[in-house]
This record gives sequence, structure tokens and C-alpha cells, in this order.
Amino acid sequence: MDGGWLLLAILFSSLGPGIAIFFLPEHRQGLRTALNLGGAGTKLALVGVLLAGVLRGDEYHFSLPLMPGIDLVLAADALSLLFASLSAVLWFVTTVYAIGYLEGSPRRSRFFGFFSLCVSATVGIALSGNLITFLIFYEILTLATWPLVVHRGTPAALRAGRLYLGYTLTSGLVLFTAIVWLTLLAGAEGFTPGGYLEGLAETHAVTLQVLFVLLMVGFGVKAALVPLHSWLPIAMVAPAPVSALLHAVAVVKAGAFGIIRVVNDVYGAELAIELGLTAGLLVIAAVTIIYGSIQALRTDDLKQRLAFSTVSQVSYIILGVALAGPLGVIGGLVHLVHQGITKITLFFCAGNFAETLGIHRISELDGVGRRMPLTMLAFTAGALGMIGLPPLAGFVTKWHLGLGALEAGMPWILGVLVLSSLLNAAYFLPPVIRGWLGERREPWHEPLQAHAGPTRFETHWMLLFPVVFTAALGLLVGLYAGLGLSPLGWVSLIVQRDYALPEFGL
Amino acid sequence: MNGLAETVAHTLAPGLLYPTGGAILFALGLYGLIRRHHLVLRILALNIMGSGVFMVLLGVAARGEGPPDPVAQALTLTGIVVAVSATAFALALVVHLTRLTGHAVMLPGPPDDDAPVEDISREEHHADGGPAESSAGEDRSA
Amino acid sequence: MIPANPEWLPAGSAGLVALSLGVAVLATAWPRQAHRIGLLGALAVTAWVLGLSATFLHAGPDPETAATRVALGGWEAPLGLMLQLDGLSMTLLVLTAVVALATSLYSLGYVHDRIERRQFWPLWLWLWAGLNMLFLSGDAFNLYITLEVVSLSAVALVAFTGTAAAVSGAVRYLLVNILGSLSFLMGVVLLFGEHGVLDLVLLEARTEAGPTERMAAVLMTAGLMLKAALFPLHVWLAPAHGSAPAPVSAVLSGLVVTGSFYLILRLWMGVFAPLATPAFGILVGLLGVGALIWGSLQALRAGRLKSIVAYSTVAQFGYLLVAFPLMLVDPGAWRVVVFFAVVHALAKASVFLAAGTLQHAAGHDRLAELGAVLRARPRTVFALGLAGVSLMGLPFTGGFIAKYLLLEAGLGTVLAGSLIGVLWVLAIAGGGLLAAAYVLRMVAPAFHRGRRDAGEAVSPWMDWVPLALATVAALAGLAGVLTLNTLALTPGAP
Amino acid sequence: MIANALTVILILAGLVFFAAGTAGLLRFPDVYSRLHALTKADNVGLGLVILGLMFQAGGPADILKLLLIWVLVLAAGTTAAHMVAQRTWTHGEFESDR
Amino acid sequence: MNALLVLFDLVLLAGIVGVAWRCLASTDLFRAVVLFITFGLLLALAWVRLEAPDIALAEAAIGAGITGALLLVTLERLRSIMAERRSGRPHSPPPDPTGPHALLRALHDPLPEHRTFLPALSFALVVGGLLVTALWHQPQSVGLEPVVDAHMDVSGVDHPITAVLLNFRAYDTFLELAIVLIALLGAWSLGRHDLIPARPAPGPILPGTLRLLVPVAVVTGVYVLWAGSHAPGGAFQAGAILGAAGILLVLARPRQLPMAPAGPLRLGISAGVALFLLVGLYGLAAGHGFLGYAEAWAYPLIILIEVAATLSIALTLVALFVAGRPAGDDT
Repeated sequence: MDGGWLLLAILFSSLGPGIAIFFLPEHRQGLRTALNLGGAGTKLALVGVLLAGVLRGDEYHFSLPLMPGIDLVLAADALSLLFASLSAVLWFVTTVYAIGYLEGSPRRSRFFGFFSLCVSATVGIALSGNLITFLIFYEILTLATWPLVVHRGTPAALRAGRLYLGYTLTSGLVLFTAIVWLTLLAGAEGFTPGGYLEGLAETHAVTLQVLFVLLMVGFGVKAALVPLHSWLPIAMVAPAPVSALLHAVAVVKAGAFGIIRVVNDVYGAELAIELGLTAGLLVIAAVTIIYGSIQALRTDDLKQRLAFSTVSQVSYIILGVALAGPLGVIGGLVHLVHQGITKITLFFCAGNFAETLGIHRISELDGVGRRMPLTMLAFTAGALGMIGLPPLAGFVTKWHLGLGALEAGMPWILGVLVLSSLLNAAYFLPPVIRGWLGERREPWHEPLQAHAGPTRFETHWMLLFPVVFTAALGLLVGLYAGLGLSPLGWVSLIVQRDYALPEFGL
Repeated sequence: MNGLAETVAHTLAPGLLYPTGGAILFALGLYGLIRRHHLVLRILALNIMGSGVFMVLLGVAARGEGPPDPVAQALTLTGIVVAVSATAFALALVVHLTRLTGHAVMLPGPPDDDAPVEDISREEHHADGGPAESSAGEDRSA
Repeated sequence: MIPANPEWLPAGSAGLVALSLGVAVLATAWPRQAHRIGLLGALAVTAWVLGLSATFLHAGPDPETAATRVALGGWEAPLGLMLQLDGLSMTLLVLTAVVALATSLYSLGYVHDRIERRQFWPLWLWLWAGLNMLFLSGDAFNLYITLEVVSLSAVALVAFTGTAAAVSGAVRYLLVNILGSLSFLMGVVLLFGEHGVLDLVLLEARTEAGPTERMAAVLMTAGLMLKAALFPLHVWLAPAHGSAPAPVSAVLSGLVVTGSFYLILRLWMGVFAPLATPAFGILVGLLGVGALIWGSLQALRAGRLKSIVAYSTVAQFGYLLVAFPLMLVDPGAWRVVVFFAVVHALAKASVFLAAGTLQHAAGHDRLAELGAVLRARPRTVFALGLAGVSLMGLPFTGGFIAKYLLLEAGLGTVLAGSLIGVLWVLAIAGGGLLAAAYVLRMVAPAFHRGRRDAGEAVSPWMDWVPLALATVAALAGLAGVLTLNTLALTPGAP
Repeated sequence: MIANALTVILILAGLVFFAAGTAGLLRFPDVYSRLHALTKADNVGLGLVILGLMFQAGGPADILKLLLIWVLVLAAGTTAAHMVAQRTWTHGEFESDR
Repeated sequence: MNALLVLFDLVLLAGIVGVAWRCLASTDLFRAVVLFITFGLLLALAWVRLEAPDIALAEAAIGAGITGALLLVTLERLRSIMAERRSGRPHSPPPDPTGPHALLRALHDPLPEHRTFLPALSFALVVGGLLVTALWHQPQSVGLEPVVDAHMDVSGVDHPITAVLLNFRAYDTFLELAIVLIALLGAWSLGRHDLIPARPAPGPILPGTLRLLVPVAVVTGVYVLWAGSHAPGGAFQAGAILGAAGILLVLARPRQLPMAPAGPLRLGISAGVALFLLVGLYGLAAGHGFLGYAEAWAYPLIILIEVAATLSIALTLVALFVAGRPAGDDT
């Protein structure tokens, strides 16, 4: 129970305010904002404390008996901290953004209540110490996200919500069954670098293979692996902060994180390769990358395009993990962070365009760079980062993935990477080009100004600040990837520990 | 031949004869319960079933040589009182139902989804003031 | 802090019976103060039960020392009647106390008419006393009597609103209950005829798999299944539970039905244990699958909020049937079944209470026209949703833990080589999806765009009690280990 | 022995009256004549049966009880018959009687 | 001798089953009810044959008598409700040209009963057949008679059934009293009572007879109660007899019910359970166990409980006959 209180405090720093907000009357706007930002700030600070502690080598562990022999375990290892800090940082930003985005709209207490719940679940996922705890937070995340998806209450939103729940609950049940089965076989072990199933490999090889498929189906829906991805583009009807959260921080990442945990800390890379599990995963990841990109090309709707881009980009993470070598895993893990920061920037930008100027389609973006230069700049930075232009974040990812593919002896992956980068460029450059070089003939109709009056900056400052912040962050993590505390440095540390490698350079 | 006579004598002993009669009454009551739809008849059928149970109990208690089992008789007495209580309440319900619906027949099938559900927690609902008010219940003739 | 003394258990059990009866009698004799007597009594009985359970747990961990048999009037079985307190009954007594306390508090707001109050409270307190006595009874005939106490007071409460639907439901409920009781009694008579004793423990020692036991098992199980609305003998449930006043529905679906199920379980674990064969288990399991599917489909089709909840009870009890074949493979699974029933009772009661609040606010419970009220009452919808999540078996609720353990038992069956176990696993896992679908039907209108109208004002009790109970249902997951350990204090059970 | 014989004879005689009353109940055309047959025959029949039983009684207390039974049945039967007749007179005959 | 008895048994059983059959097959409710009362009386005969005079007494008084009265008054209520609905004018005197039974027949089942014939028959046959099979295979058990017999001297009474009811299994009896009470509470919760649909009988005959019968009934009830400690009889039979007397009084003056005021009435109906419970609590406190008595006090306590129970049962049965709650209960 050493330092377990810190883990609990991190969980409750968003859960507590969330529940309080839920019961807050609609008009208590100041208190709500204070609770929101206070929760987000506290969480950020606590994660910082945790980070320092883990760097010092402290152990953090909390457990609570749930069932005989089965505990709820919270633990902080390097991997969980990676995800936890990502969530904490991005949640803070998204909260600011959401407050600005939803200003004056109804049902905000409900929204922010579930919003906080959602983040609590995400942090819970990050800090889970075993599969059952993971499952618990994973399902809470499913449920807490649904009200956000249907928040607008339009028929389209409700349809999207139904689809979302249908997909995620079904996959959740598959996951549930698989985890119960696995626990029956192997006991309720905690996540162990290198896996804890070797003992069963001899006797239960087929069962383990079946279980792996079930687990991948369970996580694959949230990670939007083809063919389980169709809920994601449709869920775009949600408000922009929700989309940002869904794509960059919470839902999709939770799925990807689950796959990482299973491959690395349950099965272990060696066993996964031995059982031939990674090969299948690789193929699926590759197909998803290409398919997502092609679909993104075919749509004119900005958020749709970003959504399909997510489908494609998240599979880089899976790809890296499935390569199951140190370099590949570094690429995959670091993309967890990079994609998160970059994609949240893009979604914020899309939200800004929609909110400020009522723009939803790429064909309407002509000349927007002159009206909203900062936002367009951020969008450009994000888009280039996604494409993988050196030395931006995406490049760091792809570089390591390529190295990992070579290391694993699978050069065809390089082809996939190149093709997908070309496609990335093909669907991300047109909006950038239109934004800077296009000409706008008629005047902008300004829905934001229409109802909130003129703003000091190009848009509301609470909408602008997050965009600029995340865009800068995206640039920094790429530029300073070599630093020890950068995502790349951190991920290298994780991989070193996991693979018990000596210190190695790039 | 002797064996047959013994079997017959054994069968005709009250300790077996009456339980058999009780079983027949039980089955008969069950038959009536399914066959008849009028609620009063159904209540009668249940009472006949109950009498069948008591007959089995008393018959079983009267087996053997000694005096009958007083516990069985005490149980039967209790059972009879329970039966009359349940019957009285059931009859009161049937009367009430007839007042509301106009017939003393159980409505078949699942509940009508459109049937209004009165809510006693609301202000407008008040304690049943007597026959005048309750006879104005809605008609749900089948 | 006074140390709990195991020697208090006999007096504590008898005292519980006496206390709950005393409250009921007092309310009957003095109806004008019935609600005050009821409130104080509810608090007193709950406190008593909690104290008893603390003493009981303290007396563990050896089941033989914790479990208590009390000879009423000082007459030991077979001559006298014995009360029986063990892990199983203790668990259900605590469940009863929690749900009943919530229902009592809720009723303070719900039944506010001066005159109706006088009729409601005595009946409700008798029902509660009957449940307490049912769980404590250790004598076959006494079980019949307590069942009758429970059913008569329950039927009276169902008819309480006095509408055609309610009275019709009540009549059906009463006839079914009498039939079930008679069938049960016939079984008791058969057992008594063969073995000459009524005490369950003595009966258990004497029974073997003979024709008497077989017939008695059929009659008693069928009778109790009828009362517990176990598929396919469930048709009476929705009309009765759906038309009763909300607190009554909560108690019926949460406790009364569970009481009958408890008896089935107790009989099959004791007296009829020699009769349980795999084929029988599979038959029961198939019935459970049928119940799951049929009940869920009806819940998906029903147009009234409370009908949905009532059909959900039919569906959820399917799990309990599905668990029977699992118990044949893994005898320890019975504790899981009980835990599931406990969690279901908590969740179902809070759903019914929440539905009652909405019905009160809107003046009806037709789902199609309930949107405005749902949108305006997030607290109640939250309670509905939270308890609904528990019904679906999703985390972080008691339902999840129960579902986990059930699924574990089901997969254990599969791993033990039973092919039909796959069906049980599919049913247990898939039932959650169906539950999600009908819970969503109830909650989703709250998220539609549209008019908001809080409707009629509700008392604070009706506003907060459903939420509190739903929270308890959700947090029941944390009590999983405690419950299972308590249940392990049942002597003779695996 | 004589007492037993008397008992048998008296009870048999009583049964004859009962049978006659029942036959009247079944055969007579209207309520009044049926009542007429039933009450008279049954009162006498019961009296005979009770008289027969008196010979079997254990003591005066039992005899008194038997007599009391007869008196009560007489009173009750008379009242019942009166009320049936009265009702028939004011409201017509029961349909199922025709 | 034995053959005669067997013949008697067979005829009696055939009669019982036949009457039950006719009762359930009847197309006329009134006939069914009358047959049911006959059925109860025949049952009482069977109980005598099974050496159960207590039960015979109870069956005649409660099973046939009180139940019969309840059934008849129910039919009358149904008839008057139907008549009201027919005429559309509440509280108008029922039109009577067609006699009561046409209306009762109109109450009859709108559902096709013929469709249930085969399933019902086969189901009943299977259940009955299995039951008979099980019963015929039962070995003869000793039962509890020896155990009860061995404890009679400490039970405080001389009649084994009373000893079982009020001492050895007093808890059951207590709950039985509670059930009677709950049935009444249930009936009361449905609404206030109606007028009993009977017209006061004109003329002096009924009141005169009642003046004779009611005192006799009271004496009989008290006697049966008192006798219960050493011979067949007891609280329930006595309560039923007193209740029947009460019902007669109610019927004699259906327009002005001789009901007690609300407070005392509530106390009266709950006196039995209340006193029983108090005695039980005393036993618990004094260390004899809940519902236990000190041996020396057993007889007086049992009699005390029986007196209270008799009063409560009588009062409750009358109230159940009247059905709804008295108006005074609402004030």
C-alpha cells in the first residue's frame, strides 16, 4: 500500500469534481469552472509528483480485494505514467477548450460531469495494475463517453451513440469473457514486463491463441482496427472537445493501450512471436493504416477526414507493438504520445473553424489562414507532424517504426510506411494549401461573434490558447526528442526496462 | 390369491384410501383451476385443492395402529384458517375487480401497456371514498 | 465498543423476529401513527440486523459456531420449531434490511395521503416481518406459513392503488401465490408423511432419492418457481409488479421474488440434494436461457417504464436458473448465485424507486411521453442509469462482480469439458447486452433534444432515496468478498 | 342389546323421513311445497335419529346435548325456511328452481 | 365391520369427489357455492372418520360455515354490482324480474373454455397420478405422536392438539393469527365497506331466532374454547362460532351495521397477536425462549392467549364478511 494514496488521489482529483459538478445547478458557472480547472490542475500536479517519484525509483501500489483471489490493483510503472501524464496534460487543455467551446450552451453540468468521469476512467486505465482493473476502467470509460457522444441530443447524435454503445459493449463482453478465461487459467496476475504466461505456452497454446484473438477483438473496437472501426467516423457528431478527447486521449488510446499491455505485459513479446500472434496483428495494423488513409482521402468533411486519419494513425501504435522488437515498440509507444498531441491540435483547430466561422468542409477552407492565422498555423504544424516531416513528431515515430521493421526482418513494412506517408500528405496538404493560398470571395459569416460579440483575438481566447499550446507542444516533442524527459526518452527508458537492454543510443 | 386380498386390504385401509382421495381432489382442483375462468370458481378450485392437501395430511397421519398424529392435525387446523383468510381476501379482491371492470374474470395475457396507471403519490388521488366513486372505474371489457 | 459475543446470536435471531413483528402489530393497532411507528421501526430493525450480522461475522470463521439454531419456546426439533440463522439467511436478512429501509424512507414521501398511510404502513411492516421470518425459518411447515404472510401482504400492497390494472394484477398474483403455496404444502405433506419430521435439518438427514422426494421436489420447486416468477411460470409478474405502487414494486422485485428463490436454493442444497442430476441441471439452465431471451425481448417491447423493469426481473432471474447447471459442476458456485441475487435486488429496487419518482412527476409512466420529465430530473435518471449499469453487469457495480463470478463459474464448466457450458457462457455474457438495450431505452430519452418539464413536485425522499440505493447497489461490488465470506458460514453447504 | 336394537330402528326410521324429505325437495314443483316437504320431514327425521342416539349416550349430560342440538336445528331450520319463503314471496322464484 | 367401514369410506370419498366435481363443473355460480358448502360438510365427516374431531369441528365451522357465508355474500355483491352497471344508475335498487341468476350467468367466462380441456385434463391426470404413485410407495412413518405424547405432561394442557398449537408450535399459530389479520388489513385497504346487499328481513322471526341463537352461540363458543385444553375445540373453532353469530347479527340489520368504533375495533382485531407477542416476549426475557412459557404458567398463559385470539378471530371474521373498512377507521 506504499504510496497508494497518491494513485487514489490522482483518480479522485477528477472523479470528485466530476460528481460534484454533476449535481451542480446549471447556472453555477463560476463554481463549475473552478471545479473543472481545479481538478485538472490538481491532477496535473499529482501526476508530476508521481513522475518524480517513479524517476526516483519509488514503488506505488494500491490494492483492494474485489473477489476472492482477485484484487483491484493500481500501480504506477513507467508505461502507465506515460499514458497518465499524456491524459493529465491533454485533459487540462481540453477542459479549457471545452469551457470556451460550450460557453452559453445548455446542460453543461451534465457534460462536464461525464467529461470528468471519462478522464478519471482514462487515468484509471493508465494506472491499472492488472487486467481486471483495466477492464473495470475500460468499461467505465465506455459508459462515461456515451453521454458525451449523444450530448447534442439530435437524432444523428443518438444514432451515433447507439452505434458506439453497440460496438463497445459487445466488444467489452468479448473482452470480459476473455479476461475471465485468462484469469481462470493464469490467475489474477499483475502486469509483468515480459508477460506472465510462459508457463502455459506448452499446454495451452491453442487456448492462448484463441484468447489473444478475443482480446484483440475486445480492444480492437476502441482502437478502431479495421473492420471494427465504423463507429468512430459516425461518432464525429459529438462536440469538438469530445471528439478531441475520444481520438487523442481517451477512447481510441485506451484500446491501443490495452493492446500494448496485452502484448508486452501479459503475453510478452517473445511468447507472442512464438505463438505467431504478432504476424496477424501486423497485417491488420498495416491494412488499417492504408484503409484509413484511403477513406480519409474520400471525404470532404474536415472532422470525418480527421477521424479516418485517427483510424490510420492509431494503427501505427499497434504496428509498433506488433513488431515486438525494442525499436518497433519505441516507435509505437512514442506515437501514443505524438499522435495524441498532434491529433488533439487538429481537432481543436477543426472545432475553432466550425465554431468561429461555421466551416465544416475542406472545400470551405479557402482563405481561412488570413482570417485565423494562429489557428491555421497550428493546423499546419499538426498536419506536417502527422505526415512525418522531419524533425516533427511524426517523423520520430516513423523513423523508429522503420528501424523496428528492419530489425524484425520485415522490410515490407517500410513500404506500408512510405505509402501511408504519401497518403497522409495527400489528404492533409489540401486543407493546408486551401487555408493559406485559397481566396475567399464573400465575407465570413461569424456565428461566434453573432452570439457572443466581438472577440479580442481571432477567436475566443479559451479556444485559441489550447490550440497554440498543443501545437507548440507537438513541435517541442519532435524537436527535443533527444532529451531524457521527452516522450522518446521516456519510452526508451520503458523499453529498456521491458526488454532488459543495456543503455543504447539511436 | 391371498397376496391379492392382502394388497386390496392394504389399499383400502384409510391410511391409503384417504390420501388417494386427497390426491384426486388436488388434481381435480387443478383441473378446475385451469378450466374455469370465473374467479369465484377459481377460488373454489383452489379451496378444493387445499382440502385435497389436508386430506392427504390427515390420511397419512391416521396410518398405523396408534392414535393419529396430533401434529398433523394441528397443521391442518392452521392450514384451514389460512385457507379461509386467503379466500376471504381473494373474494374481496374479486368484488373490487368486478366493480372496476364489470366482470369477475381474469384478463388474459400481459398487461395492457396503455392502461392508465394511477399514482397514489399524487395529490389528485385520494382514498377510495366508497362505492360511488369506485363504480366509476373504467371499463375494460374483453 | 462492546465485543460481540456469539452467545447473543440465538436471542438476537429470536429478537429480530419479535422486533419486526412488534413493529407490525403496533402499526396495525395504532394506524394513526403507523408512519411514525414504521419509520422508527425500520431504523430499529435495520440497526438490529446490522448488529446481528456483526455478531454473526465475529462468531466465524467456523460455520458451525456462527450458524445458530434457536428452539422457539424451548422446544427442540422434531417436536418444536427451530429458527435457523446461517450465512445464507444472514446475507438475505441484511439485504432485506437495506432495501426495506430505503423503501420505508421512500414511502414517507410516496404515500402521503393521511388515510392511505394508515392502510399502507401496517401491510408493509407485515410484509417486512414476513420476509425476516422467511429467511430465519428452519421448518418446512413454518416456511409455508411465512410464505403466506409474505404473499397475502404483498398482494394487498399490489392492489393498493385500486385501479383496474392493479387489482387485476393483484388477483392474478394472489391466485398464483395460493396455487404455489398449495403445491409447496403438498410437497411438505409428502415429506412429512414419509419421514415424520418437518425440521429441515432433520429432513435433510433422512432423505434419499425416493419417489416421495422426487414428487415433493417437483411440487415444491414448481410452487416456488411460480412464486419466484421463474420462467416459464412468470406470466403473472409483469401485471402485478408493473401496476403496484413504486415502493411495493421495489420490494416485490427485489425481495419477495428473491425470497422464493432463496427457498428453492435452500431446498436443493439440503433436502433435495440427492436428486440433483446433470440432466435436471441442464433443463433448468435451458429454462434460464429462455427466461433471459424472453424477458429481455418483452422489456424491449413494453411501452411503460415499470413494465420494462418488471420484465427485466424475469430476464435477470434467468441468470439464476442458468447458474443451476454450474452449481452441479462447481458446488461452490451457489454463493455466486446468492451474491447475484443480492446485487440484483439492490439494483432492481432502486430502478423501481426511480421509476416511481418519474411516474409521480409525470403522472404516468408511458415511456414515449416521459422525455420531458426525464430531461428535467437528472438526479433520478442518474439513479436509473447507475442501477441499470449494475443490471447490465458493467463495472464498477455489484452487478459486475456478480457477473464476473458467474462467468468464471460458466467458463469453469467449459474448461471442465462440458460442451453445453458454452451456451451458459454465451447466455451470461449476452444477457448483459440485452440488459444494456432495455436500460438504454429507459435512459436515452433524457438525452434527446426537447422540452424539459420537471412535472409535479416530488418530496425530497423520493428524489434522493433512489439515488442513495443505486449508489449502494453500485458499491455492493466492494462487498463481494464480505458477502462470499458470510455465505461460507453456512454449515453443510459446499 | 335392546338399546342397540332401538337405536337401529329409530335411526332407520329417521332415515326414511330424511329420504322422504329429500324426495320431496327433488320432486315437488315449487319452492313452497319443497320447503314444506323438507323442513317437516327433516325435523322429524332428525328427531328420530337423535332419539335413537340417546340410547347410546353416556349420561344425562350427553342426552341434554343431543336434545339441545335438536332444538337448535329446529330453530335454525324454521328460520331458514321462513326466510326462503319470504324471499320467494317478495322476489319470485330462483331461476334455477324452475 | 371392517368391510362396512371400507364401504363407508368409499361412498364418502366418492361423494366428496363427486360433489367437488359437480361444484367445479357447474355453470351456475350459486349452485357451485352450495355444492361447495356441501363439500365442506362432507369433508367434516371424513375428518371424523380419520379420528380428527378438532378438524371436523373447524371444517364445519370455518371451512363450510364461514367460507360459505363469505361466498354467498360475494355472489350477492357481484349480482348487485352487475345490476348497477346494467341500469347505469348507481345505488338504484336492482331490477329483479329475471331473478338473480341470469345476471350471474352473464358474469360468465367470455373465454373459450373448451380449448383448455385436453391440456388441463392431461396435466391434472399426470399430477394426480404421480401423487398417488408417490403416496402408495410411502412407508409408514412413526410421525410425531410419540414425541408429543412424551411431552404432554409439561405442556400445560391435556389435549395434544392444543398442546401442539399453543405450546410446541406456538410460532405457527401466532403467524396463523397474523394471516387472518393481514387478510383483513388487505380487504380494508381496498376501500370502505359497502352496504351488505341484503334487505332486512321483515317480521319478527329472524330477530326472535337470533335472540335465541346468539346467546347460545356465545355460550357454545366459550365452551368450545374452554374445552380446547382437554378435548376437541379451541380458539379457532370458538372464534369461528362467535364470528358466525356476529355475521348473523350483521345480516339481521344489514342497513345499520353494529360495528364498534374505530379505535377499539383496531385494538380488538389485533388483541390476539398483540397479547401472543407480549407473552412471547416475556418468554424471551425470562429465558424460556421466544414464545416459551414457564411450565407452571403454561396453562394460564395459554388460556389467556386463547381468549384474546378467540375474540380477535371472531371480530376479524365478521369484519371480513363486511369486507371494506368501517368509515370510522378513516377519521
